[in-house]
Amino acid sequence: MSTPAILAENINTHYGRSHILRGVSFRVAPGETVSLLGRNGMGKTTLLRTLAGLVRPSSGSIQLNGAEVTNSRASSRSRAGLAIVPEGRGIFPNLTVEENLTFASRANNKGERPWPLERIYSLFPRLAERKHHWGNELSGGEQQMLSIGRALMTSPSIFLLDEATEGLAPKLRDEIWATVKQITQSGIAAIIVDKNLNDLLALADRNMIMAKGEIMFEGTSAALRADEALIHRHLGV
Amino acid sequence: MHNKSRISRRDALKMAGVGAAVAAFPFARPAISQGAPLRVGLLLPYSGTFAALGTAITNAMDLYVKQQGGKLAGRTIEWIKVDDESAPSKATELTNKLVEGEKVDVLIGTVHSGVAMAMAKIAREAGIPTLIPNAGANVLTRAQCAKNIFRTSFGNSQPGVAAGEAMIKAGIKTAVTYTWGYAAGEESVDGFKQSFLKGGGKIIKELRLPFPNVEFQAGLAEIASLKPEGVYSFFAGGGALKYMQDYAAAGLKSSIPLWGPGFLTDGVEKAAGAAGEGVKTASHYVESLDNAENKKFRADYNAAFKMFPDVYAVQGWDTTHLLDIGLKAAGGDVKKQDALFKAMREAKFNSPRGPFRLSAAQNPIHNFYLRELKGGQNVFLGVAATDVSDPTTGCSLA
Amino acid sequence: MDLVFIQLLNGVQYGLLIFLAASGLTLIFGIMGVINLSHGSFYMLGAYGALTLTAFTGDIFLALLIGVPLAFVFGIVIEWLFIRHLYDRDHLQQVLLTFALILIFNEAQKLLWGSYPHSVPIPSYLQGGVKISALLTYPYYRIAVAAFCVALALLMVFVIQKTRVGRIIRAGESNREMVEALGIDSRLLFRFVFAAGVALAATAGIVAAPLESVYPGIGEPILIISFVVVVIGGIGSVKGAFIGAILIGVADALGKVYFPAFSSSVVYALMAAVLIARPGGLFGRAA
Amino acid sequence: MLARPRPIVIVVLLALLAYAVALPFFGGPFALKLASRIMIVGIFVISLDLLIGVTGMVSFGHALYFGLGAYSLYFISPASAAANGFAAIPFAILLAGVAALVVGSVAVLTKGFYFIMVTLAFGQMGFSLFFDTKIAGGTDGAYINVRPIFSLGSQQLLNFSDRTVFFYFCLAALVLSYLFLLWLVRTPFGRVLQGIHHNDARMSALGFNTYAYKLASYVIAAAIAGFAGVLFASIDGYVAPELLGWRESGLAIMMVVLGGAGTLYGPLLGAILYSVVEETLKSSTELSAFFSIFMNTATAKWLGGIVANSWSMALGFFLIAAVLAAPKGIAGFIEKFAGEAKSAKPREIKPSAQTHEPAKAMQLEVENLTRAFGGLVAVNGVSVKFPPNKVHGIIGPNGAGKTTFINVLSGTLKPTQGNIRLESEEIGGERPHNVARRGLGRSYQRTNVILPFTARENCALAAQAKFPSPFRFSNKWQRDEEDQAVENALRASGIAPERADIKASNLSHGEQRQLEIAMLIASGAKLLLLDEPLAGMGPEETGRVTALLRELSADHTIVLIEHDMDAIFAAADTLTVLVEGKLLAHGTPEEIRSNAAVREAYLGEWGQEAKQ
Repeated sequence: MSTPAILAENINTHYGRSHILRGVSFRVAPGETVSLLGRNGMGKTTLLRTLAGLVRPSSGSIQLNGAEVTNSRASSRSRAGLAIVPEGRGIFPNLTVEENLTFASRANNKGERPWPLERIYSLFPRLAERKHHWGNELSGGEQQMLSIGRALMTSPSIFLLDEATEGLAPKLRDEIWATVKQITQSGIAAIIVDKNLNDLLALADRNMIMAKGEIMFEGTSAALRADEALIHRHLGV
Repeated sequence: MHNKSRISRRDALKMAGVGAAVAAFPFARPAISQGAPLRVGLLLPYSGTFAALGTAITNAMDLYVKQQGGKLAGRTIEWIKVDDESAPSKATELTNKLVEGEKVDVLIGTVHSGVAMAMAKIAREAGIPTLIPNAGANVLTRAQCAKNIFRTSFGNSQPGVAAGEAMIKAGIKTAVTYTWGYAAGEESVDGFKQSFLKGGGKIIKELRLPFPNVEFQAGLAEIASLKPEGVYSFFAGGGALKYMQDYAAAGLKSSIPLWGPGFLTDGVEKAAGAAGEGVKTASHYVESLDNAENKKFRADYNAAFKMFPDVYAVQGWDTTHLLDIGLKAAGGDVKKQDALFKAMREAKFNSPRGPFRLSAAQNPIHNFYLRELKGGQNVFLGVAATDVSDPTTGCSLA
Repeated sequence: MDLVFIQLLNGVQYGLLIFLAASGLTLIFGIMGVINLSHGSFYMLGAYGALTLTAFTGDIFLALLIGVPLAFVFGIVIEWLFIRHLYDRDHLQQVLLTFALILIFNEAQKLLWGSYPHSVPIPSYLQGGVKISALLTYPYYRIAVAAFCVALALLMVFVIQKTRVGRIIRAGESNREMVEALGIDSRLLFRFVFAAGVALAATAGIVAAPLESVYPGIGEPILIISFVVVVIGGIGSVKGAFIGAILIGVADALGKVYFPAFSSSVVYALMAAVLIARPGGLFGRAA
Repeated sequence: MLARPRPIVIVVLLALLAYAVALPFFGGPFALKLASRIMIVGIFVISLDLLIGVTGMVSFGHALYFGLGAYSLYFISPASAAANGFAAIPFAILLAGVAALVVGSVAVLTKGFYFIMVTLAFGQMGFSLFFDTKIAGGTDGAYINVRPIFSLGSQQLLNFSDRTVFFYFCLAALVLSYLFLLWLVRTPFGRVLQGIHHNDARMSALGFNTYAYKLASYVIAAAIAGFAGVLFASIDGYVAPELLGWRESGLAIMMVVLGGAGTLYGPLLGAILYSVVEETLKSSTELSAFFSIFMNTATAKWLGGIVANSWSMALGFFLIAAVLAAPKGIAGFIEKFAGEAKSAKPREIKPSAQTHEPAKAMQLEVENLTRAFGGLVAVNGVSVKFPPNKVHGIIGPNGAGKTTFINVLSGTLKPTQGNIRLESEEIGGERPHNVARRGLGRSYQRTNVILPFTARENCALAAQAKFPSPFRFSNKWQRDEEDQAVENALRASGIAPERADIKASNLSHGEQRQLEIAMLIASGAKLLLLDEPLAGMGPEETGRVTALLRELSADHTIVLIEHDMDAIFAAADTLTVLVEGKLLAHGTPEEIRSNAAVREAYLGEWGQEAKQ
């Protein structure tokens, strides 16, 4: 068995007194696309932030591409190939679009840059049009594209995407999903959090459902689709 | 994070013990046995802007005592030094510390006028023999004079009076004054006005700068537009240095002569460089004074401290000299206050600055010399005024 | 030339100098969230450094060349020794610790350089000045300092707007976490920013040394005035610091002419007025 | 809330007090003066702690009032006679208080660092007033020639010229000031100040005028500082402009931080420690004596001389060590040593005369409610009725307008169109604190309790919001009624009695959310508007809170937004489904479950794909 891109073992995370992640363990293989599902407040965002190093787990261990990173900083995880597109997008408002993009532009550990600026611009032509605008002058959809593009320019091998389509018009969503598909097919391991079940199930190799800080279900899209009760309980009305 | 700062109970107890021991120290000091050395409290600035002055004064006093074999009137002298930081708000506490805490026999201080005011308040109440080796606040030897308080330096107005006379003699008829707008500056200008107006001079404008501000440009521009025949300025220390440089850089030096009390150039003669060339000051001391005391003092001081003494050192020297005279008359016993004070009040001696005696208010009556800064030295031009004394307005001793 | 015009000129020149000191303070405060009371001490050390280095090299600009990198390294050391322990702490503890640093630096100054004032020579090629009225000359060195400050302000604009370091600084101001998430170690960013702030304060001290002369306590007025400038301009805004510094410089110069008795209150009154009208300063985000 | 001092603190303070009481019998005149001075500075710094530690306002100009107090003695003293203390002290307090009212009314408008700088600015202006003009002796300061006496008619009661008398007066003044402040922060007034420190916005949402509270605390602190100032001027009869300057203000802040802000006694210890350390470091005699404990006399003397020569550097290193080693000051150190606080005993509540009637729940009715942000219509023509004594759930996808909906209901946002009726009264467009006082209480998505307060204190604060006057210093007024409300709220919200008296910060997340509900109940709300009360809870806690909601509906109407479908379907009597700002369905859980439109809207295309 090859080294997993992400190996999480028994992670517990607290915010103050509140116990958010309760013993979460899972693995993601290189190049695999995993969806992370669940209602609001169940710990999905906290899990992504814990993986990215923005939150310190109170116990458990995290390995990225075989390297132990539980106690390393977010910056070193980023340089080791992890990129996060956070909820809220995290655009730098006082940097231009192009500055945002090139902010952390770097090659991967093989010295390659699979996502150079031109490729990002061809992926999102609208960013090319607006490259000299300030970050805070963009619409929500454009900010989302910018955030994804910026993450890709770090040449990641692991890609965490949190609520990429939240608050976007249907047409924009389709655009985003089309790009995300290109990304996941390029061999990057990805964990994607979203509310749009359909799009996710179409994209993911495997799905995880979180509830109350625990992973309740792991399985293929087909298996999940078959279990209507499960969907109803954790995802639907 | 909290793990780091966790302290064990035993450590805590230990620390509490040490803390309590330290806390008790200032309250429980050893009793002073009689017949011990004469304890002289020095309330002087050893840090901050005036630290250099405090050091010069202390050096000269130390030199004097050493030359007397470490004793004055047969008593060994022990200095108890306290750094007054030139902070009036701490001054009463520090004076108390010397007078009541350290139980000194004699109090000597200080440089800063506000600190001296606070010190004098307590010294008057305690009745302890007190000598002021620098602070010039007029009131200390006017309304607030006291039989136990002696000043060996000057009253703030005295140099002004001398400078005003000298400027009239030099043919200057119109002047602008530019000083720090605090008491010492105001008093200096008051003295200047006294003699300058009396001599028929006219003061075009009195400019002030809040102490200790050193942005002189605004005032200099105004001086240039007022075109007086002379400028009288009181600044001191780093501020005086910067002032002379700005004055010269503004091109005023060549057209309007700059005058002032000695403090304008004292201590910064060399630092002022070309900017100071030609600045004329009136002071009760010049380095090159041709008298035996001065020559010996300069040689000895230089031998001891590898530098030449300044006016502050002279004031320190005279302070000890005056104390010595008093102590000898009292047989080394400061309890014999009548003899002590009488001898000090009536003392007349040759100081490095020339003849020295005290007025009824116990402020020096001494000569003022006209000096010009040349090549990094205050050059003696002549006597500006002889036997200058300060009014004793409001003093109960006069 | 008109007196008021000359005063304005003086005010602008003084303002440019305080801008140098205040810009470092606003960077440190805006990006790191640290209230650095010891900022004036770095100005003082710059001035005394200029004294020593000018004696050694013979020229204030050579002193600048050596002194600024030294100050930067010194900043790194101070950050590593003391400041880095403060990031998660209350502002009040930052105040206490940086106040303690003032005590230490002042004493160190006394031990190293003594208590007498000194002057730092103006280079021979900048002696003299331009005649601006019958009697008044405006010194070349002051003009040079003003030009230097403007050049440095432009350089800062360039660095902040056009370089990678500047991008990181701007990004750090708005979203530190994202900077970290994109692979930039925020500890190094902080260390760099602090050292840069120290270097700026020292630069101000060095170029001011021939103007100000050098004496104990020279940094304290600069500290207070820098805080005033930072607050007027808006915390973290270099542009605000620039405008604020010029405003303060001019207000101070005019205050000395028109309200001599209250001139030391003029800058404070200006600050209070600005804050009441705009509680976040001129270019700051609202508090 | 600031607790009564712990036993170990009381022991420390009593030991200091005993030492002070005995000091005149063995200490010399200098010890008396030094101790008097430290005690006066102590009064000054604990008054500053009322601002910094209690209300959370860091004033960098507090010495202004200390100095004004000191100068007031100069103003009131005749040239060569004693001022009467009965006039001098009130005059000082009044002068400082009035100055603070003027300065504070402007300064309190700003917050955080800007407040620090504005207070600094006013302090410096005050300093210049005395330094640059001659209104009181100018630069060099001024003398008060005779120290005050206290006399009534011709009867002289106290004379400050007598050091022992003065010393005991200062000691009494310190003890009284401390007890006064301790009492003050524990009154309803002080409780609100501490609430403001922790969460200004929440306090104004509860209905308190925080500006008035902050201004009142600023004036009180200044008045006490003025009192300390007049005593200070009485020590030696000398005042200087530096007393008003930023150094004195800064020094006081140092002492507060060194001692531990927000504890009142900590800053006092800080003042003592700072003064004593500075005193010791400056004196080579004392240092040598201290060092000779550890080494031979000659070395000790040599070392003492060196340290005293550079005393300010030594003081700097001492302060750095103190900051790094004891982040919460001496007080934090003592309390760490003392261990966890024991819970205070709750007061016995007199059974109230009138039997507690089951509260009447309220009905909320919304008609054609619309809220638009520019072009975006977040809530679009919603009409729905929430009958009393029921649990009503609001569900819907993200961005459906749920939070906007309840923000409009609670008054945080104004409706663009439509009516909101609580019972039969129109409340649409009312300000939040008025809506709150009509009986509609809301909780927030993020837990929003006052963490340093116990559960009981949090509830007491909420109960007090019914009478939000900033001049409530008495615990007695309304006390029984409020205690009753607190008791009921704690019981009703299901917070275990043994958990009611520990700090909220030590409660679990679930308990904190329960406490939030308890606060709403205590505030007298009859309709509770809860935003995701179950977010971030484990299964057990979820169960407990759902059960609680059911119980509460006996005398409250509950409207909540929730994402936990299991829980809400189990707990709610009715469900309201919002989609894109519009009401999609309203009905019982069963009706919603089987509603085709709802299934369609939620499951969307997936419903069809799944069937394929």
